[in-house]
Amino acid sequence: MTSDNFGFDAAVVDGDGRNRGAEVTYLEAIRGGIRHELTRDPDVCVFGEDVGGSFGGAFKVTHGLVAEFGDRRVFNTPLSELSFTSMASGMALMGLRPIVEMQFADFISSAFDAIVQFAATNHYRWGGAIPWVIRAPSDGGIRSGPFHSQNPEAWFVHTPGLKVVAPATPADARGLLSAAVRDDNPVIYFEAKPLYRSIRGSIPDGDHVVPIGEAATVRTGSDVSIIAYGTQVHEALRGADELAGEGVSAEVLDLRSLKPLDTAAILQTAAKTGKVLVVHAANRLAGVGAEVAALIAEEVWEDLDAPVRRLGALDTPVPFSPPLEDAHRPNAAKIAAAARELAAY
Amino acid sequence: MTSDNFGFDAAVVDGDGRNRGAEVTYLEAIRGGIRHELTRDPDVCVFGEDVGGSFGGAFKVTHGLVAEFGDRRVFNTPLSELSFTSMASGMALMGLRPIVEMQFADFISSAFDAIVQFAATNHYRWGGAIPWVIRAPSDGGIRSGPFHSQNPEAWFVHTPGLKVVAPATPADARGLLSAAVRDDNPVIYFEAKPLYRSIRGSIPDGDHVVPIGEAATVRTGSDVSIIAYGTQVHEALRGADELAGEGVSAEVLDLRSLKPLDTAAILQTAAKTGKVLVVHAANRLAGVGAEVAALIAEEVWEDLDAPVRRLGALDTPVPFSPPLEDAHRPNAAKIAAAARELAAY
Amino acid sequence: MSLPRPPAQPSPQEAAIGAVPERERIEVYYWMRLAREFDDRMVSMWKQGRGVGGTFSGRGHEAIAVGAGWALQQDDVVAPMHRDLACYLLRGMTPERIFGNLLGKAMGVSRGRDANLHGMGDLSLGIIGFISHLPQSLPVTLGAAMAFRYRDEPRVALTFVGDGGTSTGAFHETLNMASVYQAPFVLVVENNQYAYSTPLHEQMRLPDIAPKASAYGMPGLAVDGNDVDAVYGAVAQAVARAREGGGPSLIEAKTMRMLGHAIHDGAEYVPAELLDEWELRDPIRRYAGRLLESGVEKAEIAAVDARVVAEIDAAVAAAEAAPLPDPSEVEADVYA
Amino acid sequence: MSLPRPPAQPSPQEAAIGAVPERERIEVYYWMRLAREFDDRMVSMWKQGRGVGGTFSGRGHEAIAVGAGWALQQDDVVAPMHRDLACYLLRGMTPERIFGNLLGKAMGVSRGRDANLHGMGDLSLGIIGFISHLPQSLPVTLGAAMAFRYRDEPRVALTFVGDGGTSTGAFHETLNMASVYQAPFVLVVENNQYAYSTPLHEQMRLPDIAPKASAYGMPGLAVDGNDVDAVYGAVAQAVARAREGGGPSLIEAKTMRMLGHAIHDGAEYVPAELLDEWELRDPIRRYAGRLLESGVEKAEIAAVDARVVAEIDAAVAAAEAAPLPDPSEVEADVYA
Ligand SMILES: Cc1ncc(C[n+]2csc(CCOP(=O)(O)OP(=O)(O)O)c2C)c(N)n1
Ligand SMILES: Cc1ncc(C[n+]2csc(CCOP(=O)(O)OP(=O)(O)O)c2C)c(N)n1
Ligand SMILES: [Mg+2]
Ligand SMILES: [Mg+2]
Repeated sequence: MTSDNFGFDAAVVDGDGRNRGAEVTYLEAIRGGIRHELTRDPDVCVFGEDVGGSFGGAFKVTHGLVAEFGDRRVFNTPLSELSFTSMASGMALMGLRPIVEMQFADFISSAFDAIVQFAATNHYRWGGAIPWVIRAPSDGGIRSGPFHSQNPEAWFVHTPGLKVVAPATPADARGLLSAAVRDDNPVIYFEAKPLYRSIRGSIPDGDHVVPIGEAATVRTGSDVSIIAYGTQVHEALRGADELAGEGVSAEVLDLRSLKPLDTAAILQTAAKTGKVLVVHAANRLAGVGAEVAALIAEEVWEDLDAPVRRLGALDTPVPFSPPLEDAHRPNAAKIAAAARELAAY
Repeated sequence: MTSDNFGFDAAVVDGDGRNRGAEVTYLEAIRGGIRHELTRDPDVCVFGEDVGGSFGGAFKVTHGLVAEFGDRRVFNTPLSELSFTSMASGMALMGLRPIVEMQFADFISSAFDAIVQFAATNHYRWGGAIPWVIRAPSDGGIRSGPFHSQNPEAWFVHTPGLKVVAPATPADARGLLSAAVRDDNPVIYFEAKPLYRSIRGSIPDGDHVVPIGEAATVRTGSDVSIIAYGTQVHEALRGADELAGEGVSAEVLDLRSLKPLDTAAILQTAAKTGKVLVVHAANRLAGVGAEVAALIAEEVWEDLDAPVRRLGALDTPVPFSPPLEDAHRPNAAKIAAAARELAAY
Repeated sequence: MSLPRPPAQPSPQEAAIGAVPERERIEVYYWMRLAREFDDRMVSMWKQGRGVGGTFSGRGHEAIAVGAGWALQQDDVVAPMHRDLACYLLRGMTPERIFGNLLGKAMGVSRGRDANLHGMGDLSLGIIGFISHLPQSLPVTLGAAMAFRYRDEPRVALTFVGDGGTSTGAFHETLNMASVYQAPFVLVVENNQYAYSTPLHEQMRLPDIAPKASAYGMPGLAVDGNDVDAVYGAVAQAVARAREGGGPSLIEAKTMRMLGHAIHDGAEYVPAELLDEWELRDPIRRYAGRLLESGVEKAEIAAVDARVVAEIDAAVAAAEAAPLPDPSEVEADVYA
Repeated sequence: MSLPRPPAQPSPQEAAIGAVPERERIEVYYWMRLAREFDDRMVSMWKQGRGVGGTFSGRGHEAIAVGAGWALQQDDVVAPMHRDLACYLLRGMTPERIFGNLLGKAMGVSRGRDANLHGMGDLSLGIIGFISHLPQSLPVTLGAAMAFRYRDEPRVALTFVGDGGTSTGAFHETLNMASVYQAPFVLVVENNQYAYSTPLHEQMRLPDIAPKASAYGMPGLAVDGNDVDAVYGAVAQAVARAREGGGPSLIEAKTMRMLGHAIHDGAEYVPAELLDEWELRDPIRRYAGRLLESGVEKAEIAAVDARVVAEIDAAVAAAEAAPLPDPSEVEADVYA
């Protein structure tokens, strides 16, 4: 693939996973996906606050891209989320495929009208396709306080016309980035910033694309199903390990896409184990987990051996202080405890 | 009550239900509640687009208030939802109790940051109380198209720190308006505009206040529970009448408050009939109904005799054309059909 | 992207502008008349209960919609707002399709999905549809301009905003970014003195909007919005500057909203004298007068007047006869 | 509400402004030094890994935060931003409580709920805390001013915004409404040349922000943000005008962000020469020099320098020794 030779040295320097098989971080996988798409399609461009220049973004996800692709394709915006997001919609209507960075997912609320009112409804209303991607660095647990830790995905899952993805691994981060950029609809790509440098993985060879709308069973089990996404997939796997030691076999389903949901995969694992725990880092109340739980309780009720349980953050802003934030969000231990109870139900 | 004598003639002219016992429309009940609160508390003020002057709002809910209370307490704003909503937060921090009108609930997304980021989090973060009320005329079925028909309540129910109410009757509209104004927190008051002039009812005597967080059983039944709010309460009652003719006894619970939810009342009716249908005009996917259904399936699973069903709008923007809008939203017939199926389960 | 040098301050000469070219004047008259005929017919239909939902009249705004639209070329892009029926028409959107949209018909521009003039986008005509949330067309249209800049295409993107819409954050953010990027973007402000029931002085401290452009280092020009030549001249100049890489411009067209905000609104809050005064400046009657002075035959104008009546008759008949969409289509096309 | 008469255009004389009153100068110096000492200590603590999460330095912004804060009276209200540590201090928020906030302690201003300088509101001190979403403090502070206007109280509300924050819609909406309502509102723009890594010319077409005030019929004045007398004089004048019903003002204080955007940011994107140049204009060293010229004893200044070190020592010790909040409190106080 040309994109895998093009600028190979830079790839090594950047370590963005384009040098096949190498283990890369979640962050490098995202950068690699962006570079891959910038390379294969001249209509792809990148903008947002501080993504350009020598800086390359608050998390350095876009570091080096200006040097490689030029400041026409990768550029800074003023502090204007609402309007640079609608600007992306206008560019997309003209056939470009903008990748817009929200500096933090928390600031996506500043662009709300541009997303939920204009972009989400346009194709339905008059047929104009809006193929942009908003990258939103989300989630907490890293002492960033109420405004740099949010998980706002439920707002967008409830909004007709959007697609929403939330990769949990470097391979999915890369594959879903490519799928999102090539999708002809507005896609919100939640990248879990706690994972940026904390997990590594290898990227499959070739033009790796993970289809939007497909969940992945990341651990098979028979006693209880844990359905999660983002950081909580890793917490669920840790929890499952703990349970395995106790002889409880937990299956873990990584949703990967939140809109559309992989209904078939969700119902399949629910029917298989009959006991389901749904987990996410967002607050539990009216979160995506409520839809997943309601769906299961409605569609495979006959196959359930226990009530569907949900774990999520408490219904408060995300507190800053370590003891408060730890009490606020789910983790492996809380997941194991809830799953253990379910298994014993 | 002084407020009931004060400006009594105007009351008769306006017919806002302050002349005790009279049947008033849903709209008159809201106006009556606003006048009542303006009269009893000098810190209460009203603003928003076109609410002032001789005009009195796109729906005339605030008509006559400038004449009665003056243009300091009731005034127009420029077209600036984001900032006049945060302006309300600043006024509230100084002890005022603003009642802010969104011209249509659809435009509340323009004020999103002001609501979900500033107002919702402030008391938790540093203790500053923000006692405002946002009035949001919501819902459709009246051929108003994608941007004058929305039901955005789920966004706010998922947001920590807000309260959300959605009255379905003139009495509740009046009583919840008073409760919302007197509440020390930001309250979003969804008034169903299709009900403005289509339903009438009497307002209880005296200082009528309906506590936030209490649902109401508006019809008792034994075979199936229909949980709804806003316009769908009336559709549910019509559906229940239809079912009664077939010997199916349906209970109807009007949630009235969406945040906090009346968990006890929800679980009680669910446990009582064992068969639950949750209905709202908002799109079903990840709507408030998902939380209600998930809650029931989790908390009273043992008492259920059938899966919890949900009815809501389709996951598309609200279409304008009559045949499309009718297909898009729930109604009495669809409710009866779903409840009939449940009863026969 | 690499940024241009500091701005040349808009020079006063820029106020010296041209009128609609001689040979195009009768055509310009035709589009204004067609829009007026459409508008009058629409209003009477709605009054007769033959409408669906509400609708907006652009009466009195024809010179702005036509003057600005006429200054664009075929492959430029425009996002008209809810007073700009005439602009949709002159871009080639047929009266039939537009009536169909108002009536929620399957053959309407939005196929029954969007209401009145909303959602009337058609990229084959270079038209971006608007949403209610004012004024999202501004940043969206800036995006179209940015796409032209991205591809070095000599194309321009133009949109409209009302006086009310200038109070929004999107107005400021869009003009600021347009000037930072020196995008080929033109904004026409339709200052019709009211935002719904709210008069100008309750919306902004100063009555003039054109000067606000200077905050962005951008040319800002005020013109008589009831004079199609004046609007055309100012916009044509701004469009030419944008096309040549000279960056964005703002043009304020001063006019008056002659009917209510929407069909249901009697606008009792507007002083009658104000309307009488503006009625004398009716853009179409004025332009007809100018045509006669310039030697156009009375018959030629009468022919246009007759032609538009026939065209609107046919359009209304076709739209009213057309079927509503099938309910089975309700979930189609949410996604591309 | 009933609107005032058309605006008096800001007169040039308004540029003639006074300095900090003689007897208050050493106090003003104290507050700037206290903030600087706090700031230096905070930075070294974070470098040593003794911090929690990130934090912001206000180094170089002391003259703005103190000059503006000093111009307010006790019962005025202020919403400082993330460079305005000094403003919190002079309003009476103790270094101990602020260090406690940075460290997430139960005795911190937000009791461990909010991060670094966020959420440090305390109405008993007339302080409204800010949120990250820039610049929501503008409309919120306008609301405070509107409350004063509502009650005919002779009080003023003041807030700050950075150059970056001026690109947001809230900046425009707030200034427009403040001018329409002629609210007792003062906005101090801290133009420190950068928004995170983005230099001024990538944020706005023109390098000056003060002139933007004219779009709102509002006085706009630019001052040297590293001269506390200049800032105080300009703000005091604006505050007096607002208090007398003269409406809102905008003051642009030009300065330089001397460290990275936040503690983690090395700011390699800022040219070293630029920083060297601005280091020479350090507001505190400059003011100390001015005090000496004006006859203040070296010893008096040295005493202040010693006092702030002792106060920060004590504050850090107390804050570090204080307990973290109890997890059982996590769900408390979401609602009033
Ligand atoms: C964000 C938003 N808030 C409120 C409305 C409701 N609304 C529709 S048109 C209008 C007035 C617009 O006035 P102006 O921009 O001057 O345009 P005009 O109708 O006068 O041509 C309002 C308030 C809206 N469409 N969008
Ligand atoms: C709406 C919003 N978008 C993005 C951010 C992230 N952010 C925090 S500070 C900052 C730069 C602010 O620059 P400026 O206003 O000039 O203040 P300074 O930090 O330079 O003092 C950005 C982009 C934010 N806080 N709010
Ligand atoms: Mg107008
Ligand atoms: Mg700055």
